[in-house]
Formats: sequence, structure tokens, C-alpha cells
Amino acid sequence: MSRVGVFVCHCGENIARTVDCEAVVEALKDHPGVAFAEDYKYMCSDPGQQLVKKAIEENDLTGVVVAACSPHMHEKTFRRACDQAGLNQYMCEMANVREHCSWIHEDRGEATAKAIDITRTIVEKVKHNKPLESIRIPVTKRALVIGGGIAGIQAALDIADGGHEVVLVEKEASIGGHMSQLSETFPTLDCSQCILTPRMVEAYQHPNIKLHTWSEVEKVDGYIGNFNVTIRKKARSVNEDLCNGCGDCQAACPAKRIPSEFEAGLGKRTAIYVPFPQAVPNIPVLDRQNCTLFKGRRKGLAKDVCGKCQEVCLKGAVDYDTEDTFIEEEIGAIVVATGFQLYNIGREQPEGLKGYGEYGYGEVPDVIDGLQFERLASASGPTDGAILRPSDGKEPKTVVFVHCVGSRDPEKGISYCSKICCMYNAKHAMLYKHKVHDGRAVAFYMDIRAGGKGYDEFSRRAIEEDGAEYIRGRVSRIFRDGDVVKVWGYDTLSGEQVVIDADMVVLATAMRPQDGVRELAQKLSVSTDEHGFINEAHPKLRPVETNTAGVFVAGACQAPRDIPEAVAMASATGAKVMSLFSADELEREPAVAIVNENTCIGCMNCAKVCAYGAIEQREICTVDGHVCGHVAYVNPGVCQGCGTCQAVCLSKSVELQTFTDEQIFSEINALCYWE
Amino acid sequence: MTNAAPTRETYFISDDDLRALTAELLGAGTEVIAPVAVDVCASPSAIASSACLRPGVAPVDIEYRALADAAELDLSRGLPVLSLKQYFLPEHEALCSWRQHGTEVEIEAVPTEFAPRVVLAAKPCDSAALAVVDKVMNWDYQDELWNGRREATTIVNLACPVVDESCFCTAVGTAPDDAKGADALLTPVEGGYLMEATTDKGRALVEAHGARFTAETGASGAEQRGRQAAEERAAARVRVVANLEIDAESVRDWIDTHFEDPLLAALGVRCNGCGACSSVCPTCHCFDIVDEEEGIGKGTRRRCWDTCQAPTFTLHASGHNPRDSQNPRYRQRINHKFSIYPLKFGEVLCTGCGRCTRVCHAGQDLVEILQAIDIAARRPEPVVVGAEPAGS
Amino acid sequence: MSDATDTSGAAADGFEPRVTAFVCNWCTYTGADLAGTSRLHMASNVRIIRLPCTGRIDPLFIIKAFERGADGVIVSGCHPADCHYTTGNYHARRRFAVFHDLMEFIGVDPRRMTFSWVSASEGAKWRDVVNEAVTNVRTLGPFEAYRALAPKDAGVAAPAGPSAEAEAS
Amino acid sequence: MNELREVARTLLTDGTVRVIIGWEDARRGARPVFVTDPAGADKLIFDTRCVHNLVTYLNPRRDNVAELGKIGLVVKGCDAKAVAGLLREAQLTRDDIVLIGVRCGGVLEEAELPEAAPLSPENVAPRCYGCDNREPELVDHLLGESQPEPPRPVMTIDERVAALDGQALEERWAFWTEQFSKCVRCYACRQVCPLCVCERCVVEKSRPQWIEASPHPRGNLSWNITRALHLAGRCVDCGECERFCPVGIPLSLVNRKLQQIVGERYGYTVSDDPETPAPIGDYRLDDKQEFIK
Repeated sequence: MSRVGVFVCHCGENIARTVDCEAVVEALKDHPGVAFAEDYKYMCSDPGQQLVKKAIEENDLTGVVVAACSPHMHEKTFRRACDQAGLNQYMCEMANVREHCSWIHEDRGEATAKAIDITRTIVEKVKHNKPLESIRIPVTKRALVIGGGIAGIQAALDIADGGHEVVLVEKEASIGGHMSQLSETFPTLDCSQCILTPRMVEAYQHPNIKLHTWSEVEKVDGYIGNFNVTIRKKARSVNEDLCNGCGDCQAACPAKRIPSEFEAGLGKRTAIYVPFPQAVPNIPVLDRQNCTLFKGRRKGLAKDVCGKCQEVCLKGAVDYDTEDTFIEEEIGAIVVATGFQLYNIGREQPEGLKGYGEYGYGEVPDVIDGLQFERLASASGPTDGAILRPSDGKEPKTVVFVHCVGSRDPEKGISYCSKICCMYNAKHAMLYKHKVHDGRAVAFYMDIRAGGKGYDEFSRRAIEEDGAEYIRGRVSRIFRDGDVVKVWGYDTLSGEQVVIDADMVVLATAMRPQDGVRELAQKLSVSTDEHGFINEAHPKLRPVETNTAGVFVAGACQAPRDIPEAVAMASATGAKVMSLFSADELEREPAVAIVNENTCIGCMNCAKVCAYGAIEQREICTVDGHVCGHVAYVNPGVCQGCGTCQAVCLSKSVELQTFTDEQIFSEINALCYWE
Repeated sequence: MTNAAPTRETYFISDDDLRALTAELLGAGTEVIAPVAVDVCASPSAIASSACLRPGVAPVDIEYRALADAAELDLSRGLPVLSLKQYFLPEHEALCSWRQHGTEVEIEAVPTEFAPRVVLAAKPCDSAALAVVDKVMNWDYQDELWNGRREATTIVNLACPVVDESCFCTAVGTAPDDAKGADALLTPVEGGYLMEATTDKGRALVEAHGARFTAETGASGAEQRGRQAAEERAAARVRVVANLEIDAESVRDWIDTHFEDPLLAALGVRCNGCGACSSVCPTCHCFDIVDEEEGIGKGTRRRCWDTCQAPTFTLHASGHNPRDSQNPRYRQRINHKFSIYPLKFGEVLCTGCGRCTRVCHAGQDLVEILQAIDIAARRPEPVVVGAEPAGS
Repeated sequence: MSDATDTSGAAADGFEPRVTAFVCNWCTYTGADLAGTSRLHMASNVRIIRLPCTGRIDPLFIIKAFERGADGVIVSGCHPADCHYTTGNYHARRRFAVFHDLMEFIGVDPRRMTFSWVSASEGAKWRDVVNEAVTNVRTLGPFEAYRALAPKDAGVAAPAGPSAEAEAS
Repeated sequence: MNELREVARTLLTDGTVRVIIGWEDARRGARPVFVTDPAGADKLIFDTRCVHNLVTYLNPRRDNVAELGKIGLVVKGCDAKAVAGLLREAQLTRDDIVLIGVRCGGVLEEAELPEAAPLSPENVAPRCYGCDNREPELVDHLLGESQPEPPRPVMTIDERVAALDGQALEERWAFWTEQFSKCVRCYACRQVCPLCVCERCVVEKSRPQWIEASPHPRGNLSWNITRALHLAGRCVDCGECERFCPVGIPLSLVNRKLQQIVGERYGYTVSDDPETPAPIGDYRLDDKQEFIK
């Protein structure tokens, strides 16, 4: 028989003003199963909690109901108090008579009647509560970081510095990501490479970091603390252990006209290549698509037509017959930092995006995007830092910068603000003016979004000190007209049409998630938003967690981010991972579902609705070990306690521990209006 | 409640008088239960039935119902879908209710006294079933609710005017003109019915409404009516006997000694376990007791029909189920009716109404099954080497 | 110190609808909390049962609430794409669409069943949902049709209707 | 018919299956038959009386059928959909059974007849009208000649549902509560349903007892709503629940209504393709939500 204690809080006057707390106590005193009922001015105060503890001990209470504020406010407080008094904390529940009653009703009679109902309902629930113990899950103290851009590098370094092993996976040949392509960074204009390269090297040399470049995550099994990750190491054709990065192979390679990805197409590379001189690791990969030897093999030629790189390699590191290999890693936590790509606004677009054919990108050579401008401005870029336009290598005297190309334009498929463009446009205008003093920099903008430390000052400097011309308005068309690039725009402040004969146009195209993120998200059981950015668990309070426990998110794969934000997020994930790794076992609330194997028929409808992939099929055996069927099994390490499985289970064979059918039934029953 | 043949008194009652008697009973506030032809096509149910959309005779359901009006009485029809059982062991009935005050529990009992009522034109197989079930209801426990209703009810049978291919009452010791379990029997004759009162309750009914009855003494009209009635009843018996003729005693003993016989053990393979046979059976009397909460600390304990064909019927709290598939469950049905009950109470727990066969859409056919068992029971046991030679 | 004469409950003559609300913990329950902290006054006829997610809500809850004498029900949770558990509300949406249509087919006035999305920031919307549901049910009157289905056992006192309801005896 | 017997005989003779479940002619009409001996294959028939959905015998909880050995099952198009339902919910693996499909042009509504009758608008089972699976694809053998479309019944089920839809709420409530109050809770509907495969039905759960067990109108309503909801998007419209109901509750009207609901809302029609996900347990971001405030 239950012995429930009911504790009615006045909350000063907050509850007592409209609810007759003594009447609530009186009504509950004789309620079946109630052994103790009392009211008090401030139940959450120290003496109030003492009252609860004392009542538990003196009355041998089996359950506690605190009729006070929302459980979101003080449930933890009173559960702790119960725990201290020797009552299992899950035997304590809150009856919300403040937010849901005294604060929203004026009539004392109505409010009191309702408060009695609310308290009875919770008493009935508590009568069916069961003592629960926290769930303990072993933790493998080893993290996986997916993506070797600045966010991934930072997360890996933070975790590694904390003393835990990190596996860093990068799909390109070198870590560094987009930041390695940048010339200078806003708002300080320090050299991107100069601040990034030491981090890259540090990550490479860190004893706790195991780096896999030219690799991708193939498969993820398991759950928080216990992931099993398969990594595909793509065939590199170069033995990483033998190669000493001398570069002879690159020099020997006859295929030298391949557009360089790192140079955003403005420079060329060879088929066997290191993406950029500071690459980490400084080990080339062989681009089999463009390699003369492999082209020959694909044509089915009997003899290899090239092989120069192998010939010149003194270390014998070049091997044309390597294949993709797979590595399995035991992992406890995963940080996703796959970064972004720019919206390629040409005519061919994936589903949902429309592109900007009217801007001539990809057709007019002197219409470039922001990353291409970064390479033009970079001292290590294809022009050694001179601003020369791609079509004829001349110095452009008029450059137009167009903001919001793709961003904030739901018509073209992207509704969000890409956040960094206002700043980098200002930076580009500045860099251009610093290098071409007599040049004219014109920017078309919608409005300037320069929130951030020193950001607004920076963009003002572009206008006020460096003389960039800012026109508030949109550009309708960009096209080639002889030697010039015509820009048709509209100045919304003056209300006039603007036509500019530019020498070069730089488009601030939107940031988009990397291709393949949806597939990766699927492997990780995390969700993505409509644009493909990875969803955080809570937009405000859990910004670097995902809805899959043990999977965290950093940088621009979650939403457009600038460098300091990406780094801050990365460090935040580092802290999250460190706290997960701080104990040998992970303690979780027992708010998980459990399957009744006696009645489960293994239809697996529950698994179909589980957003976390927490439910799997498990064979059951007779006493003599003969497999006689299969049932569902809920992995308590993965289950988040939503209870959707229970509602779809036709035979009611799965039950959420903290919201059982008996509890809810009793609550409904308590609201029986027949009396 | 047994047949008291020597004291049978025979009366004639005309069609009009029978209706007038019904009206008198109703007028006096007595509940009268009788077969009623329910127009299934009456609004709003018509939409549910294809039969109502076809040209021709409007389909009806025959049901035992408490009459609202004497005009509803319909004596021309066959067997009602559900037997008379429901008026003695309702589909569900309250046994008690409870209420918790603090830590005290207060129990409120249900009354076991019932107002007198009359069943008119009961089918002989239905009244006989009540007599069979009386035995178990008064075995080690006297079921007050059953007995109270039995005592309060006067049952007047009507000799069967309609017999079909599933009827086999004569094979299990009753007949289409039996008054077993009833207080009187009506037999249709020219212009009305012959009424034989077989119990005191039956005679009391005649006495209370003496003006409606004429005693059948030696008058010539009475003689002719008697002959007509006897012929009609004999013809009905012949038709039933043609459906099935078995030796119930040897069937009983054979089942008792052949529990594992393949014939018995594999009876249930076709059966869907729907239990409709139990619902419609006049002798199936198993019930389940459930406590239904109405709110906090109060509710009602009810009993409701159960069936041995349901897997949960024998499910133990441990999870073990001794009758864990439809084969043993169906065997139990046969075993209980034709062996266990007769061995214990001396009567077959079946009155041959054939409802189970008619209701079964999977084609389980009790006539066929009993025939097979009867044949097996008559077949000489196989000679076992070394045993005494049989019939030497 | 309190005024005991004030606890007579709902108006004795008028019909006071009884509405049971099934809400998710993360959005609507929190939204109702916000209505409280914002002191948004609303009808007092609704009793909330807190669940982790709309995905946990079974149509049986609603049937049971009607069986127990509720005149109306509310089911409320996170807006699409806002579910704390990612997809629970999408599953709930299908389940309750089917349930809603079926109940209407059976003859239950859909105005007795309010389904809504109320986020944690929509305290005012919660107030409006509550007030509208109560007004709807008030217009429809007590759900006598459902109560009439209650078993009428001989000898066992039929449960009294809601008019006999008494708080704190 | 000869073709059917031949296939059955071969399957039994070569040991592919241990038992063929089909229909036979009996005293009171066609009924299920379990043939284990090749010689018994001659019992098998198929005509307009072969209504019984034999898939109900594939329920993994039917131990007495399972112990007969590997099953060859004769299925009509609607029955094949039920097999797909079992496959979809992992109650069966395709290799467990051999499916002998029979081309069906409709069955009788009242099928317990000594002889097969040709179909007419008066006698055809209304659910057969508009059958979309007369050429089941899931089967291993497909026998018989191509069949014409079943005749249009005097009133189709959709028309009956529409007639109810056209009534006032109170009329529908009166109709259904009257129908459901007839229920004796024998659970015949559940027992014969090929897709009611739970080990323990929700109605048998007593802690808590969501559905009152005794057959009063309140418990009956709860049971019938729950039964219908549990089959939403799963029901294959074989009509067995209604046929077995001893008190004649028009369950096919509820079942059809639910099919209409999932059809109109989610574009779902039940098929014999086990790969198509069921509509409940699935969702789309843009599912209709006009009923939600």
C-alpha cells in the first residue's frame, strides 16, 4: 500500500493568494494512499526541505508529491531532498499549482478546486512510480573528429590536450579546410595561413591525435560511449610511411593543367599533388581521374603509358595498385565538423536551388566568387597576391562586390543569412584598395550585418578610410560587354537605376553545407534541417549537442559560422567530450523504454518510429538455447525517453519507465468526474 | 425442474388467447421474454447489410427479447442467434461494487432476488440447456444469481417448428418437443396450441390465466388436436434423428480413454479460436471475473462470458499455458461437453441446438466431429499381440 | 486565515466543462508555464497531464478521458520541426489525424477534441487554445452521449453525473 | 482446379512443402482444408465460395499449424496483401512459405452454399468491387485464367460509408453505438484477422486495463475503436472480421473508412508489396494538419 506525502507550498503569496492551500491539504488528507499532508510557506526553502525529509523518515513515506511550482523549476531540488532522506528520488513528483493554477486564475474557489485536482492527479501517478536507478554505461575515452578544418583541428587539439586520444578524419589530402585558402582574416587582417599552419602542424604531431587524411567515415554503429566507426581510407597511391614529401613526383608528373581545387580553379596542379605547399601531411595523393597512367588503364591499354612519378620516387612510395582500405575504431564521442561549401550559382543546380544564371558566373571569367578573390589576394596564391583579373591578367580598376548572392533569397532556395559575407566583402574591398590605390570598389548590399567584436568598426573603415562605395540595392544582371563587365543594379536609397562598367565582379555567394552531409547525418542518426545543416539538440541551450547522445557539432556544418565562432564551438564540443570522458561510466537518467519480451512479437514497428535508432531486433531462445523468435530491444544508452515506441506498440509491450501506462491511466482516472 | 410426465395436464389455447395472455402479463408488469423477429433493415442499421438491398423477403434476426408489446411475439421462427442463456447468465453482470474510504474498503453486494418473469416459446434445446447447467451452478457452490433468476422465471417451450441440417438434439438426450428445463410446452395445432404444464410453475401460470385455457378432456376436437400434435412432433424427431445418431455413452467413454488419440488431438487445426461457438452455445457457462475501476478507490466487480477457445483462458500468471495451441483448446471443448461433464454430472453438456456449427465460418462441424468419434468408439480396439483375443 | 466559503467550486447551476489536456513536456507544458509566469488569465476548466512527447500520446488516453467523464480533450505539443525528440510530433500528427477522422465518423463532435502546436514561447497561444477549447465544449454541452454508455448494473448505484460533483467533500 | 491440384500434389510429392492449406467442399459449403498427403490434393477447390482468408493460419502464434511443417498456402489477391503485411512486420520470412496464387474475380458475400454460384450485383461480396490485386505479384505460382472485374454490388462499401458520412453526427453516433452495443466481446474479429498477431492483445492487458473487458456499450466502443485504429493502414479488407462476427457488426464500414482516411491523407493503398512502408509509423514533413491549431 502506498504511503504518499503531500506537501503544499504557499510560495509566499504566489500560490496562497488564489489557492486555499489548507483546503488542498484537507482534501488530500483522506485521499486513498495518502499518509501525510501539510502546507508550508516556502517548501523549497531549507526549512521546507527539512519538513519533507522529516516527514519521509517519520511517516515511512513511499512517495512524495510537492504541490508547488513547475517541475521544470524545482523537481531536481525536491528529488535531491528525497534522496537525502533515503527515498528513491524517482518517487518524488511535482504538482504544478503555481504556473498552471494560481498564477492564471483569479477565482479562489475555481483555483482551489483545480489545485486539488492537479495534486490528486500527481498523487495517483506517484502511487505507480517505481524506484529507479540511474543507468550506467561504460565509456570508451577516445573521440572521433570528422572534418579537419579549423573547427575540427581545434576540437581535436582541445580533447587531445585533455589527455584523450582523438581520431581525426579529413576527406581531402590535407587538413586545414577553407581557412587555409583565405588570404587575410577580418577584422584584424592577420594572415590566415600564419595563424592556421602552426595549429595544423600541432595536430599532426600531437601524440594523442591519429590523423586520417584522404579518408571518410564509412559506417557508424553503437551509441554514446560505445561507437564502432569504420573509416574508409581512400586509395592514395602513395605510401604514407615511406613518402618524405620531397615533391619530386609532382615535378615529374606530365599532367600539369588540372584546375587546382585549393586555388578555387584559378591555378593549376599536377595529377600527383600536394594541395598546397603547407599541406599537412605533406604527402601527395594521386588523382586517378586525371592521371595519364590511370586514363590509359581505363581505356584498357595493355601497357601503362606513364609511371614517371614512380620512377622518380627514391623512396619507392608510389604504388599504383593500392585500394581503399577500411579501419575500425572504437570511439566514445564524435564531433562533426564538416564545414561548408559555397553556393555554386551556375546554371546547374541540385534540387531546390535555382542558381543565378543572370549573374554570368561560370560564363564570364571576370565574375568570381569570394573564395576566388581570397586566392587572388593571397600572397601564396596564383598571382602571388596581385589583384589581376582572370580573363586577361590585367589589374581591374573597377571592382563590384555583390552581397547576398543566394543568401536571404527564398526564391532561389536559400532563406538564411550566410552571416560572414558582409564582413568578408568589406575585407575584400579593403584588400583591393590597399593593393590598387586608384581602383574603385563598389559594393551592392541589402543591409550591413556586422554584429561582432570590432566588426562594425571594420566595415565602417572600408567605407570611411578606404573609400569603398556602398550602394544599397540589388543587382539584376551581370554580363560581358566587350572588355567590361556590365553590372545593372538599383539604388534603393536614391531610387535610381545604376549601371557600372566593371573590370571584375566578386559575388558573395551563400554558404551551404558540404555535399554528403545528409548521408553522414544518416550514418550518425542525427538530423539535418531543410538546407542540410546539422540540427543542434536545442538552439539555445544545447547548441553543440545533437539529438544523438555522444555526437556533437562544431563550425559551419551546423549553420554559417565565422572563424571565431567555429573555434568557440569546437572548444565547446571539446569541453562536452571531456566531461563525457571524465568518468569511466556514464550515468544517465533512467527515463528509457523497456521491452516486455514475453508479449513482444518483434514486429519492429517501434524501431521504425525511433528517431535515435535505439531499438534493434534481438533473438530470443528457449531454455535449451534454441532460437524461438525475435523481439525488440531498446538500448538504454541510446534511448532518449520520448515514448513514441510505446504509443505505436499495438500490444503495449514496450514501456517508458518514467511515464508508464499505469501512471498515465491513474492520472486520467484521478480526473474522474463522476464524483 | 425435471420432466414430470405423469402429472402432465393438457390445455388448449387459441392464438388470440395466447396474445391476450401475453398482454395480460405485460399489463401486470411481468417481464415476458420471447423470440422476436427483428427487422435488420429498420433504420438506421439498414446501411450495414447487403441483405437489405436485395429484392425479396426482408431479412430478420431472431432474438429472445423482453417484449414491449404482445404483438411482437413471433412463434413461427427458427432458432434465435443467441440462446436463452443470456437471461440467466448475462454477458456481463455486476457481482459487487467497492469503494475505498482512506484505508477502509466498503463492499456493496448485488441483490439476488428477482421479479417473476415468463419466457414464452422457448426452444426446447435452450430450456434443456438450463437444466443441464443447473447441475454445475449447484455443485460445490450455489450460484445465487443463476438460481435466483431460474426460480423467478416460468419457461414455456414451443415444440420446434423449424429443424435444419445442424440440429441434433435427439443425439444428446433431448428432443424438439422436450419440456426439460421448462415449466410447460406448447405444440402448434389448428387454431392455436396445445399447452402441457409440466411443473407447478407451469400449472400456476395456467391457473392465473384460467380463462384463456380450455382443458383438453375427451371431446372429439381435442382428440383430433392431440393426434395432430403427436404427428407433428414425431415428424420433427425423425428429421433430427436423420442428421445424427450416436451412442452418447460410448462417445463419453471413448473420449475419456483416448485423450491423445490423433482424432482428438488434431481437431483444432482449422479452428480460428474465435470462440463464437461458446458465445452462442446455450450450455457454455464459463465466465471471467473482472474488476473495473470507475475512479480512484471505487469500481465494480463484474463477471462476463469467457471461452475455453481463447488462449488467455488457461494462461497462468507464470506465463505458462497448459493449453497452448488451438488443438488442445478445441479438444477441451469436445472433452468437457461429451465426457468430463457427463462423467461428473450424468448429462452431456450439449443439447444439440447446432448453433456452434451454424456460427462457424471456418467449417468446424460438430455433427461431423461427433459422427467421427462415434465411429471410432464403435470400432473394435486394435488387437495387441499378447493380449486377450477380443470377442472370442 | 483563508476564506473557506470561497471553495464552493464551479457555478452550481451552470455547466462547467471538464477538459483533460495531454501535453508534451518540452513545448506545450513549458508554454503553459510561460503563460503562468506571464500571469495570462484563462479558463480554469482544463487539467493537464504531462507527457514527454506527443509521440507518447495514445488514442486510448483520449478514449479513457471520455469514459471518465471529460467533456473535451486537448492534445498539444511542439510545432513541426521543433520536436525535442526530432520526430515524435510527426508520428503523433498521423496517429491523431486518423483518430480525429475516425472519431468524427463514429459521431463524436470534433470540437470536443482540440489538437494544437504550442511552443515553449507561446504562452499566449496556450491561453487562447484553452479558452477556445472550453468555449467550444461549453457550447456543445456535457458529453452525456458518452456517459450514457456506462454500464447500468442492477443493484449497483449508477454513477452520479457531473452535477453531483463535489470538491473537498 | 486441376491446375491447383496438380501444383499442390507436386509440391507435396517433391517435399517442397509439408502441408497445403486451401479450400475444400464440405457438408455446409467450402471451408479451409489442410492437405498433407499428395493423394489429398484432389480435395482442393477454388470457386466463388472460397472466402476464407487462409493467411490467418500463418500467424506465428498458431503453433498447431506451424508444427505441420513448411506451408504451401493458396491465396487470393486480397489474401496476398495480408501475407505482405506479415512480411512487413517481420512475422514471416518469404522463404518460410510457398504461395499458390489463384486468380480471383470476386467471391460471394454469403458463401456457405452447397454449390458455387456465379457472381451478380446481388450476391457479390461488396468489398470485391474495385479489387486492385487480381494478379497478385507476391505469389510463387499464379493459377487460373485471368478473371473479369467483380460485378458492382447493389451498393458499394464506399457508397455505404458515404451515406453514413452524409448523416448528422448524432445519427452516426446512434448508428455506431447501437452496432457496437451488440458486441459480445468474443473477439472473433481479432482471432480471424490475419494481421491481429499480437501474443497478448491490448484488450487483455489488465495493468492498466485500458479497455474494459465486460461487454457493456462503453467498453465495446473502446474496444471497437481500438481494434479499428490498430488496423489503420494495415487492414487488407479481406472482410473476415465482419464475416465471423456472430452479432453482425458492420466492421467493414469502419475498416473502409480508415482505408479512405490513410488514402486521402497519405496517398496510401494497401498492396502486396512488402517493401512499401505502412502509413502509421511513417511520416512526411508536409503531412496534412488542418485539424491542428
